[in-house]
Amino acid sequence: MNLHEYQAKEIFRDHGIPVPPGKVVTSAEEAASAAREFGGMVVVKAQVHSGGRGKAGGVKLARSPEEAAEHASNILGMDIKGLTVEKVLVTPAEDIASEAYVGVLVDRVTQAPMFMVSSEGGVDIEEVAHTNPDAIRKLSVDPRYGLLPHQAYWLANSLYDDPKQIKQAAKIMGQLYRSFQAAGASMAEINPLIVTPEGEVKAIDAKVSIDDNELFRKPDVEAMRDSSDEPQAEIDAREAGLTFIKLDGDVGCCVNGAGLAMATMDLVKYYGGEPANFLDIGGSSNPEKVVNALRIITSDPAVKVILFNIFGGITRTDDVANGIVEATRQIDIGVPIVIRLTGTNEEEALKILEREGFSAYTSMDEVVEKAVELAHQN
Amino acid sequence: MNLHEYQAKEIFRDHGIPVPPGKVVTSAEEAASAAREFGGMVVVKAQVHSGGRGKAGGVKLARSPEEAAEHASNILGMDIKGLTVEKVLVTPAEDIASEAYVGVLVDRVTQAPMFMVSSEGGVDIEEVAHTNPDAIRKLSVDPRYGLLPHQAYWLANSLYDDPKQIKQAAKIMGQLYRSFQAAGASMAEINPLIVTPEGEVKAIDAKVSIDDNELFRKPDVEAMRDSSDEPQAEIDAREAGLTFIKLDGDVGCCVNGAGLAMATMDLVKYYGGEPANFLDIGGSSNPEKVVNALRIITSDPAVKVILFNIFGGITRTDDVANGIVEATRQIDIGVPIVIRLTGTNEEEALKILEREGFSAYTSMDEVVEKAVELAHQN
Amino acid sequence: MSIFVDESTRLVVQGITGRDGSFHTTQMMEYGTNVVAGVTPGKGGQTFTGPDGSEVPIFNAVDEAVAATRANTSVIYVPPAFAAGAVMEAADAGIDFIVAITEGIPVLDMARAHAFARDCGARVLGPNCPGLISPGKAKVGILPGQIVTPGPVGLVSRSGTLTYEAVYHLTRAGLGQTTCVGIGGDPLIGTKFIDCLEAFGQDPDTRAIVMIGEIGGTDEQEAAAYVQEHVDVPVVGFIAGQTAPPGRRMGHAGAIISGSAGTAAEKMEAFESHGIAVARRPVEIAELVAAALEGASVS
Amino acid sequence: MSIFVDESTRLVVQGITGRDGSFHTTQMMEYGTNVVAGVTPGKGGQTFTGPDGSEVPIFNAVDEAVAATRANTSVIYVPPAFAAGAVMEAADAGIDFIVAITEGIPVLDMARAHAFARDCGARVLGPNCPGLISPGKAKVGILPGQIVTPGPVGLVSRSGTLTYEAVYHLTRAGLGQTTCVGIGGDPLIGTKFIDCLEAFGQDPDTRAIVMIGEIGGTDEQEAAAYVQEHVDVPVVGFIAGQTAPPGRRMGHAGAIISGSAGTAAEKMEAFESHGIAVARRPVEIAELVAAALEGASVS
Repeated sequence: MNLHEYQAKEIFRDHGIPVPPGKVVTSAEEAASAAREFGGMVVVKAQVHSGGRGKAGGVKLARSPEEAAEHASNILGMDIKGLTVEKVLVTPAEDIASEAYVGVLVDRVTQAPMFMVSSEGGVDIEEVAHTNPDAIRKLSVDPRYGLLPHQAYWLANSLYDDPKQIKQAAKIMGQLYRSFQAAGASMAEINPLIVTPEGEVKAIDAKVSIDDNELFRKPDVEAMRDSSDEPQAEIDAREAGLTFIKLDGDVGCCVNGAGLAMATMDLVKYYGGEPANFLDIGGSSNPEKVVNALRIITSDPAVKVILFNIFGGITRTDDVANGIVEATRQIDIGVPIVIRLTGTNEEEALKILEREGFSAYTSMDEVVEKAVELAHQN
Repeated sequence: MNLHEYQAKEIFRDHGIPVPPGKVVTSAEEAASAAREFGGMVVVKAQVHSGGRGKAGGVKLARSPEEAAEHASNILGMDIKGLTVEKVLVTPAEDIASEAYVGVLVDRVTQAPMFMVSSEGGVDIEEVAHTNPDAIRKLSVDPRYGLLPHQAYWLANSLYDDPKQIKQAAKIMGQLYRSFQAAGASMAEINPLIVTPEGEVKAIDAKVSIDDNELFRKPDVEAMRDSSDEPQAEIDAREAGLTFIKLDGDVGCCVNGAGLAMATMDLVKYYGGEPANFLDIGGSSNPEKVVNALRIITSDPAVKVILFNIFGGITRTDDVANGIVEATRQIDIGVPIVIRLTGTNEEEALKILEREGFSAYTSMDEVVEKAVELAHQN
Repeated sequence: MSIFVDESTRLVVQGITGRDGSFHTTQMMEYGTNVVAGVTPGKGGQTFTGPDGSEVPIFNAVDEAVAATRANTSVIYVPPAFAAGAVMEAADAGIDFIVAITEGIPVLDMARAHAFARDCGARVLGPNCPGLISPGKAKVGILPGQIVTPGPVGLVSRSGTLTYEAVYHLTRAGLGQTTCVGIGGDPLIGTKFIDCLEAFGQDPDTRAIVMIGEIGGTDEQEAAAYVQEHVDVPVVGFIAGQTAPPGRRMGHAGAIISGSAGTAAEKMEAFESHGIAVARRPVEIAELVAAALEGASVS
Repeated sequence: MSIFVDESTRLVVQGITGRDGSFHTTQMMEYGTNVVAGVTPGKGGQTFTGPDGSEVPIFNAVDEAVAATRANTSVIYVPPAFAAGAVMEAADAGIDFIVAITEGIPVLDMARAHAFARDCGARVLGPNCPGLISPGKAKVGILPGQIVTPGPVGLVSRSGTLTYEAVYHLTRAGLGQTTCVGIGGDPLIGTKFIDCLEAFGQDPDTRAIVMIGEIGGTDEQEAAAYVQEHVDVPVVGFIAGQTAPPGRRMGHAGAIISGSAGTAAEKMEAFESHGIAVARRPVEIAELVAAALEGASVS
């Protein structure tokens, strides 16, 4: 789960990281009044779950409350990478002497949190990693000990020359690590970490991604969820315990298992079709899940055909068959359904489906070809 | 630093340990009103930094508010092992089905926190350790990982048979460990941990000792310091950065270094005297410390002679000599001072002292014999 | 032969009385796995009745189970909140090989648990994995036993059902397996492609290897380099997620394209450039293995 | 010979620019210790001027100092809040032997730091210790150089100034020392009596050992048992704190009688019952050593 900048800043602030004040507003008037309150120049920043807000025109400097209102009214409702801006953050503009990058994420190779810092901040760190990898200092944190003081110093020492700034930055490293841990994050970054002309080190942007697996025990973080820019179908899926991602095609996919679901999407593409979604109904074979899955897929008007691909291991295919039958009784599907079922209780499943007039396949290639064909026809 | 029961319970409560409510009061009237508030039977418990409160008559059951008042008025002002009771805790009486002991302390051998639990609770755990060591289950906590869930379960499993009680106790182990860490404790114990007839596991007594070295960074714990039962001289010493412990003899001792200070006390005893105190002026040779030390020693009317034993390594003996001279100018000492100085800048120190009419020794045995002799004379 | 599990496996099931644990214990016992103990705190002293009526003793803790039954392998079906603790408990009790089936374990919990297991010298498979099966010998986890058959192919995969799909085609094509290992879909897994490749390399019966990857991370790329350096038998690869959009987690916590890293195209390229035959469709996996084994036996 | 430090010691001083650090660096250099580097964060690039006018380079971090000067030993004079971190920094930088002088380090910090040092394979002396001195070779810490002289006695002590007292008498009695080690007055110390006894046992020049203990803990009792089992040279013991009341911390964080454990009487009894001659007064230590060495050379 991605947090908004203002939410990430709240977490950072709670752990002592120096973050300028800010106000989240949803209207031009509020933006003006926030700007008036702060006095001086402010920045109006779109709060959407997307990078590249600046390039998209979602971050603007305002010299006056009136200008802040004008920017806010332009940015609110703006579309950034398919997401509608619902909120803006108004924050005092900071004078910047230098910009650095500080991030921590869970690293697969070392199986531990890893810090990445670079004195080239305010830019895309991935680009720095490609073009100038030596400009990034990396440090793997031993989860048995956490970030040790000398390690924080070592990181900070690569960013600054001034001992005072190094000391401030080392402190921020520790605070960032504690933020990361406390929030159950998979990634936390400050980009840029600035030095003001007065020599103060501050975080003026913040990005935090939460490990979804932490949310069950972090209700305060879960409460930060903002679904306003999330497709309704994905919200419904999450609440139903399904993993669903909306895509741009017309072949609705319903598969058990993430790997098989991706392979099914790939096969749709292979046969000339376009998948409408990723949907994993998971390992358990609860008929209710199938009903929910179908409800979510059919809510997408672009879907022209629904493709089931179920390989029964733990999942009992007869349960899935019953779920399909049940769903078609409850919901008006409106588009053809093609079904591939194989594995545990396959024979019984096929009987159930035949009884209800569905034609079922046992080959994945066949069923995908058929689905693509039907999508092209409709 | 030892905490009172009610303070230890506060810390436990903050970490989720089930602790019955309680009210700390300083008068019989308040005790009655607290008892009235709780209703039913209450226990009135002396809050002093001492074990064996029960045996000393400092813990009493009261059936009514009137009885609570009566007990409080008896206990308040009571002397328990030389300490005057200034406060009592009034807490609802609990029905007890069984009593266990749970403690965690810093273990020297494993260099790690160690849990000790026993199903024989409510009694002196040291006695259990002697008479029935098998009744104690011990577990060393790896400081890299903290108390792991299966370890907490293993400990709890030795206390109870009922799975529900084991689960509750395992949870309490984790909470106790977090209390221990958060408070910077060197020891935290629940004795007894009870099971009520309804099967609830609860902590009805609490004892926490804080590692003094933690206090500089734990202002909330430092704020729990209650010096009311502490000798004024020890309070003054602590504030002056000295380590002072009042004893019952008449030879005031002023030594640099804890080991040498103890050896000096032992030598006083060896030569037939009784030390009036332990006092370590520490490693740095700040004359101000010597002045403070003398001020503290002379505040004890029992002191008949003051014995300096200084072995200069880092400590410059000339600084100490200057301190003694300075102190005798500021304070009316009133008793003889005998001084042994040797080591760094010894010659200069002896000159300074001679100039001021002090006679100084270089042998520890000689000076101690002289001091004991003078104490016997006065 | 086989890797990691075989007839000498003495299995303890952590969470044996739970819904998943009891179901799969029955399945594993039906397959012939030597399930020697179960663990559920608070249920010590009870027994689990296997499909043939045999009674498996249940213990409160893994150390008790190990002491009583000399269990050497554990499989974990406990809920996510307790699963990392269960891994550490097993490692602390001296279990050598720990298979963590549970999905949804917080990744920072697993970072600690992996470190702990390393300190104890235990191997962890998973978490969020389907386990493994050495056909005809032992099945640990949730892979369906009916689709595998003994033979010369070692299979290692990040996926569950996609593995079934691949195995299904292999078996239908008469290509049995030494061991099929599902390494799991989480970002921090205890046993990686390279560990399995190394183990297969020491198994003379494994004459071809199938490696099924997916988007996210760089394990496949590292494994590809390893194959070229150290693997003597033919390797066939497949990558799921060519159509996955960047930045979205495709079900598995580990299946996410971060920025430009971890795409299917990148991985398929790494496979090909290191001499691994890449299947475009699942069904092709078996075809490429058959061809490779024929080629190998001809040469 | 000597133990732990000698002419091959290449010392880095952590906290070299502090009041204590700079004072004692001068003292150590005057004694002839090979001080190769200092560390103070933020002062890297500066130098420390030794008593003979030589310049010791200062670095921001220990790893930099090690890389530039091949330091193998470190001594720590940084304040308590940062001292455990300094121990870990030294261990992480590959320092073999770390002498922590600082008093007042929180004990739970040290529990972690000791574990870290163990993981790195480093030996820690202290904390809250006066360090050690191998007369004529090297002095690391704060023990005064002028009272020691080379000779056959190994000395190990939990105390600082009491050690000076003992050494003073030894030296006056013509009994020089191989190494005098102050192991420190904290509850969690990195090097214990037994470690020093073991090291002295491997030093052929050490022909008698003095062991100075105090109240608190059971290290002296364990050391006594070790002496009987493993130490071939005569051992003389002294325990401070016979008059200390129970439950009160006698200055040192470790010097506290808990309940009935850790009393001086108990420790003196353990010494005597394991063949260690016990001095009743500090001055007797030298007398007993002289007698033991005479006895040993006669027998």
